[in-house]
Amino acid sequence: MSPGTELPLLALEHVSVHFEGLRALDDVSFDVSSGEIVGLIGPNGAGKTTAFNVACGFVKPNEGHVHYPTAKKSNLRPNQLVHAGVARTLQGVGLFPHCSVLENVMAGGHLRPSGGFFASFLSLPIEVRSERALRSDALAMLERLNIADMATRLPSAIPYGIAKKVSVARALMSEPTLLMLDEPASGLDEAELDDFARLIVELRSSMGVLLVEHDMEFVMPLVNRLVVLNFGQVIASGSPSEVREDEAVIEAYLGVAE
Amino acid sequence: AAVKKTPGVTAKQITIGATEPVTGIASAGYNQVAKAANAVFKYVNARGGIYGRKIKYVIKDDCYGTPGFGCTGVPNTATQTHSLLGLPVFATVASLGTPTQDTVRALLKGDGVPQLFVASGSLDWNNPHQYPGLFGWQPSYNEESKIFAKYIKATFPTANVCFLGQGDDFGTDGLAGLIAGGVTPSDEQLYSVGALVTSSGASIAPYIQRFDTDKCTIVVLDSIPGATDAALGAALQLGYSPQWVISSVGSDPQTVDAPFVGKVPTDPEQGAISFSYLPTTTTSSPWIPWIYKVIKADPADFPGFTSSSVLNGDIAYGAAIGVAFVEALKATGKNLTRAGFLHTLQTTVFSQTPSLVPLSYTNSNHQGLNGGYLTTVISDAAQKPITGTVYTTDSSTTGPVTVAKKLSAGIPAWIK
Amino acid sequence: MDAFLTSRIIADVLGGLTNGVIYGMVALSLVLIWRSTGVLNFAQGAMPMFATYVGFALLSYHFGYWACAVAALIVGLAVGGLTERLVVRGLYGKPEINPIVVMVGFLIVLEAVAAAIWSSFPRSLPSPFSSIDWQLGGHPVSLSPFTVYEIGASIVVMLLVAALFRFTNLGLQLRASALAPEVSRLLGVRVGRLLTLGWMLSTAVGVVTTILVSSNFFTGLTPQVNDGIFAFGFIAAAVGGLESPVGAIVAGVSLGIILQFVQDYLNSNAQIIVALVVLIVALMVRPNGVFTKSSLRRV
Amino acid sequence: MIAIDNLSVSFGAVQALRDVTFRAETGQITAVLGANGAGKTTLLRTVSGLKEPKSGTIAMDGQALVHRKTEDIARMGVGHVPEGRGVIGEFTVEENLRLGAMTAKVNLKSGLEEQYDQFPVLGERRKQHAAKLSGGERQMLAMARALIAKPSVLLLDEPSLGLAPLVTAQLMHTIRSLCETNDLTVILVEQNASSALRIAHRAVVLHVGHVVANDEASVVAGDENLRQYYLGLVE
Amino acid sequence: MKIEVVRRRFAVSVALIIIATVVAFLIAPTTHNGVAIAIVLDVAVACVATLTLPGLRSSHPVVARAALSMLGVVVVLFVAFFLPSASDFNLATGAAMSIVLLGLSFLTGASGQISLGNSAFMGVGAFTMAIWANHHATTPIFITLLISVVAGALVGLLLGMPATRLRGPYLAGMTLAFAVAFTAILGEFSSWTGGDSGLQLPSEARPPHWLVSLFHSGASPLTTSTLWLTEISIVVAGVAFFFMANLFASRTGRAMRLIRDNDVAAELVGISLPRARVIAFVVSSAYAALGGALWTLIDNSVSPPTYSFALSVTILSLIVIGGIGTISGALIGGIIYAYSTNVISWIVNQTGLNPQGNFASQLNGIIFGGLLILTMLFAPLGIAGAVRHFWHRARNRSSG
Ligand SMILES: Nc1ncnc2c1ncn2[C@@H]1O[C@H](COP(=O)(O)OP(=O)(O)OP(=O)(O)O)[C@@H](O)[C@H]1O
Ligand SMILES: Nc1ncnc2c1ncn2[C@@H]1O[C@H](COP(=O)(O)OP(=O)(O)OP(=O)(O)O)[C@@H](O)[C@H]1O
Ligand SMILES: [Mg+2]
Ligand SMILES: [Mg+2]
Repeated sequence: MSPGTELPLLALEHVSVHFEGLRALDDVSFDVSSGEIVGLIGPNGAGKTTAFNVACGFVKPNEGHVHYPTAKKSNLRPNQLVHAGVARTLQGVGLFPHCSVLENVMAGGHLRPSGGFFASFLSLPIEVRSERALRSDALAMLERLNIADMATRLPSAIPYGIAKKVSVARALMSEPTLLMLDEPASGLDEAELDDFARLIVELRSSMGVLLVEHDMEFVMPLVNRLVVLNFGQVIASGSPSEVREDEAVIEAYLGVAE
Repeated sequence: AAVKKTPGVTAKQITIGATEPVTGIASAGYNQVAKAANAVFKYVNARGGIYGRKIKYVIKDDCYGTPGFGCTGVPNTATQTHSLLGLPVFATVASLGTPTQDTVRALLKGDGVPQLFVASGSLDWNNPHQYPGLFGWQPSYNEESKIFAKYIKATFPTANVCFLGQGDDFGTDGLAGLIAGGVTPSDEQLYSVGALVTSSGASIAPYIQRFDTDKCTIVVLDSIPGATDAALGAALQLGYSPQWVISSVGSDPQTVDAPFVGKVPTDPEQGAISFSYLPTTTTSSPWIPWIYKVIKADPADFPGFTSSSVLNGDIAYGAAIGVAFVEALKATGKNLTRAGFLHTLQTTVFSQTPSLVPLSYTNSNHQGLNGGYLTTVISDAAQKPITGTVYTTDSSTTGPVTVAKKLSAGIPAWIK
Repeated sequence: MDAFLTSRIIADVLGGLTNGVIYGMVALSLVLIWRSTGVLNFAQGAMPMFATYVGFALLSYHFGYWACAVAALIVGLAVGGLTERLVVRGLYGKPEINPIVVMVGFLIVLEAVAAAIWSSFPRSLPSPFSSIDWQLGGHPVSLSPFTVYEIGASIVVMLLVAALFRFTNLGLQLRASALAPEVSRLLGVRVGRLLTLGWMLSTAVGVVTTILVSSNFFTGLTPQVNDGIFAFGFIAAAVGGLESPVGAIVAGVSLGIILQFVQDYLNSNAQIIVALVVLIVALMVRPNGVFTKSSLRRV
Repeated sequence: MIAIDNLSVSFGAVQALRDVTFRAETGQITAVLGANGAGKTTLLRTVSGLKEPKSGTIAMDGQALVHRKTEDIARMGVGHVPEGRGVIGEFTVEENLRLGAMTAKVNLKSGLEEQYDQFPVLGERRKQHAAKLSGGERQMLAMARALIAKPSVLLLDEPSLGLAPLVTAQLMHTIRSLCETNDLTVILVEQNASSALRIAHRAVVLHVGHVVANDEASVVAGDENLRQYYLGLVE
Repeated sequence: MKIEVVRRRFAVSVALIIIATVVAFLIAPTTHNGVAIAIVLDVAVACVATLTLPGLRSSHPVVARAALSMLGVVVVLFVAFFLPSASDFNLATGAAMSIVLLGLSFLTGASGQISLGNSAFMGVGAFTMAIWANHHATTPIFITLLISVVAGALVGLLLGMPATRLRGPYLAGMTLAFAVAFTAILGEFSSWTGGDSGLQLPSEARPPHWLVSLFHSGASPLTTSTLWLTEISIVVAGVAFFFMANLFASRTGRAMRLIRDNDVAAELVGISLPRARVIAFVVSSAYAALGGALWTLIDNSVSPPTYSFALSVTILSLIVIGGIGTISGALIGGIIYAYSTNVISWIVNQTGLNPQGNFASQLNGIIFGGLLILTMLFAPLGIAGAVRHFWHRARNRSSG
């Protein structure tokens, strides 16, 4: 399927966000469809994280709307995102420090059907069965990312690069159609970066990906499309090669091409 | 002969128990009651005990259940009573408090353990039909108020009387007694013990302010010492000085006005009218030196107590109960059973105890003492009888207040 | 308005103010510790209680009120400092519950030890001022030399503390040490000393309150003297926001006045219930206290 | 100058640094490079006194630093911009800077102005709580707070993390010129090896706690082996 | 699991059960009722047989939990038969307390919310029990217990809803205020709650006769009035433990740990924070209410000051010393509650202190408070955590 022919997964329409007089986002619109990787870039303080937060419901837009057209939902609260097929990683790693790697990954499948509180309390068969299935799926996910040997460790005891993978594994457990990654490359060394880029490309086949990133060497070869923010406004968008040539972008963000 | 064993009694020892606020906010003063009774038991034990049996008195802390941190980890009255039952005990003697003892009435009854001389003036202890083993000791709040009423009517016939009482049967019985005695307060207020604890004495002040505005000339207080202090303090602050009439529970001159020492030249309680069913230290009762002697003999529980120390109301109270109990044991005889003891208690008049009137119970009346005299507070350590006339009455609405015919006799020879 | 009603309202406001400054002071000392060491100090009533007992033990050596008060303040500084060094030191950076539990334990121990040494029997502290209300046309005005002293002393202490945080470098360092000890040390802040100082100061503030409370007519000094006011002070601190010294004071005074009206027009029992309701309503509207600037959660 | 000799540091059984020896010269930028977990952060924390070494010495212009308290080391003129920014979120921008200037006994006013010139965003946001700054703005604040104290040694832990390329380039430039004009000793820890090597005078490469290279930056940058195995710079 | 293993295990168990029954009746005449002892021993054998089945824990965790809870119950029951009756009674109050501790362990340990209000939740259960029994004396006692639990859950819901928005100290402040205000609230409804004097259970509000007679020994009158209480408390506590173990091991339990660890990330995996927090509150207050209701049953009465803030402090201390966030910690805390006063008076006796002296009477507070401080400073996961730590260390050492 080709991007653009069907409904997008996520669409921001004329979104503005104000913080005490500051326009963090100013009439921003863009969308992400299945099968594409969209990069959100821009100088520090341009509003990237804010745009991310608006999309996730952590920040309410003062104007405009956030839609999830394929899921037929809009303006979701954070805990409803998963229902719309959206999974997000946090800046840093954002794991649960006192839960094992396996439990961290199982957490991603929290929304799978199970009997609810009373099933937990009474240990009804439905609960027991769904937990068992969740556990084996989480193990399978760890296998898939080649980190199954870390399953019983605590997040504090695993290398940073692996922790990043665990956070992706957790996101994937909810079987998302849209994956949002906040500065996924930061803190990874270059070998790990390659690995990570390969993983993201592989995921593209089954979902859309939106990422915020400063590392241009990482972003440029990876994405299909870039959206560039500056002072809360979209100053450019298009394929990496188009954006790379954009005067405004070079001036505001990239600096003189070397 | 094969005698059926009486729980808590052996040939050499009688084990009895009590629950008391040993720690916590209610402990000040009240924690001396059982100690003083124990001083009497130790004194008797040192003289060979009773029919060769020594009294072992086990005092458990129930903290009065009062809120506050002083009581962390202390179990409640029921739990402590259970642990007494496990010893086992022959009876509980002088356990303290109305709500606390109410909660264990059924438990003690269920196990057939006599609940003797409860340290409280509630009417709850006088219910021989339902609780045959339960006995009060001091005059009821109701009786005391009736005697106050008679005095107020006679002495201050035109006074504007107001009433402040504790929000349980201490206050309500007291008020009922006042009205039964013919004095209807123009304003009657009840304070809550809970508020007293959480917001300190200041919560009493508004009532006193109100009495001041209403120009009450006599204020009757049915209050525990802490609340009495608060009332006196509030009045002082307002420059208001009514004639105080303070129930025996909350008037002990030494316990009251601890907060005032050094702040005001004269003790604010001075001149207050109160009531006593025990001889005051200012009288020539032979019991006063006797109690001094007994307490001095117990330096472990009363360190530093000398002939010049103040004998406060709580100590005298405990000692008097102690004497009552040993007298009753003595009267029961060598063969000690619970049934025999209760029978003796209900059929004997104990006139050789420190109380002003003899202690007498019947099988239909378990209230205890039924009389005493009016006193006036003369210093921060003493009160003295106003006339010395001992009155007696009962807890009914119709029973008259009369001059007591029978008064207690002196110290029995065997403990002299 | 009829004169009686007016005088009653004035009396309530003044009476409430007297209680309120005390609540405000307790709240303030809680805020002091919170802002300077990030610990919620449940022993905030007990530590000064202990220091006051020790200081006023000098009474039996014929020292006067002021000498004892100064002694109590000094002991308070010592108690606060020692507590920080010996008890609290190991707790920084631990989960929130750890310091709370330890300070609850410390509270229990201090009250028990005080009762063991001095008994629970109330002890009278002398008072330098008369507590007898001034009269105006034959009516007491709910104001006495002592209450003026009480309010005045509280206001002075409050102003000092507020100024410390608002205007001085020391205040900034105290806060920094609490919020980010490691970063502060990297910036050359002597965190260890400042943490100790924070505890010393707040205990001293507590001593002032304890002396004021226990030299009034009603209570005297007991091991539990601060329990009741601690609850109200804590409520005031939570309403005002633990970050804000000004909030603590305003909330404390307002709570005192509201509760005085409650006591007058309802009953004293209802005071704590109303306080609970006030707290719930305030926190529903502003979960971090009325005077704390809302801080947005960063993701 | 910072002289580090035979420094070993461990966390329980994990040995983070083994026998590390190198010099960071005055007026030079010494880059410390290495993969995740190589021990770079640990090295800086040990220099600052936040971590006790197991053995070895650290000296600053001849004065031993080991066993000194962090705050004393800071007062001796060592500025440390920690990993993960380390700004105090509950403080405003200006309060953060005030705190930085406080113990160094420098003129607050001119210091503030200088930093606001350098990082204009901070000037605009001086009354804003640091927690509400964007990631990059926080990084700038952390730098400014260290610089305002006019340190003689500057320890930078991944300063480019989260900064836009343009800003990173500017920052690196600033560091270099500060270092040269003020005779600053800079130890620069970077994940991003290429940009660090571009401005550094010398480079130390760590690999699981060992020093595997210690040479002129240009030499390290040119060493194919190092680039491939330890720095992951694949062409 | 091999079918022969099960079959062989079954045969051995049946044989053991027969032997146990015979033994029970042999010791019965000298102690207590044979039927009761027989049931207890038989169940114990069955539980051990189940628990030793290989691989049970991983394949059927629920069965393992059930068998373990049941085994715990019958072991304690068996011990209770031979304890002096006063210790028996302590055991009953301790069992009820451990239920309360379970609730707090879940709320504070698992979901990370501090509560100083559990004394009040207990009080809700205790008073509901007494009030209901006084108005509907004929309601079977177990139904009244359930009603009390529901009342506790409702109050938990009411207080939990505003509490979900609060963090650390503010939550502590609100729950503290609730605990302190609780006795005052009771006072406002004194026509229901009996004011300062509290309420007595009516004599009809007793358990079915057969249950009492099952544990009737005739040895002493005390035993008749308390042994059955002990038995009920222990059985109820066992059931409560089983369900709480389920909860800890379940999806809901994991959700609680997630919100405690990182609330933002928890929301992103789809957990509704307010909902999860309220659930934790409701569970905790329902458990507290159950404990309180049992206390009313045990004491046969209830009085307001019992449920003052001091009790909250005690509850918190116990679970911290036992091990917060663990199930075994609640058990340890319950045992400490049951026997600490005995231990302390033993200490007083041993040291020759004057038991009426100032120091001895304050020893309780000094020891309790001191333990609390030392636990938090040196073993923040309490006794349960420390034991687990040493157990792991020992195992690691022996295995390599
Ligand atoms: N809660 C807030 N209150 C006030 N201002 C805010 C708030 N959150 C963000 N801002 C401001 O909004 C602007 C955009 O911030 P945002 O975090 O979206 O930037 P960003 O593009 O992610 O930058 P970076 O690359 O540095 O992370 C910044 O100037 C920031 O200071
Ligand atoms: N507090 C700690 N407890 C245990 N081990 C630690 C601790 N801090 C660091 N380590 C270990 O020490 C080693 C070095 O860590 P360090 O943080 O210094 O590496 P780094 O080079 O800075 O890595 P990064 O690029 O991820 O910041 C790692 O193996 C790490 O796991
Ligand atoms: Mg950002
Ligand atoms: Mg690092």
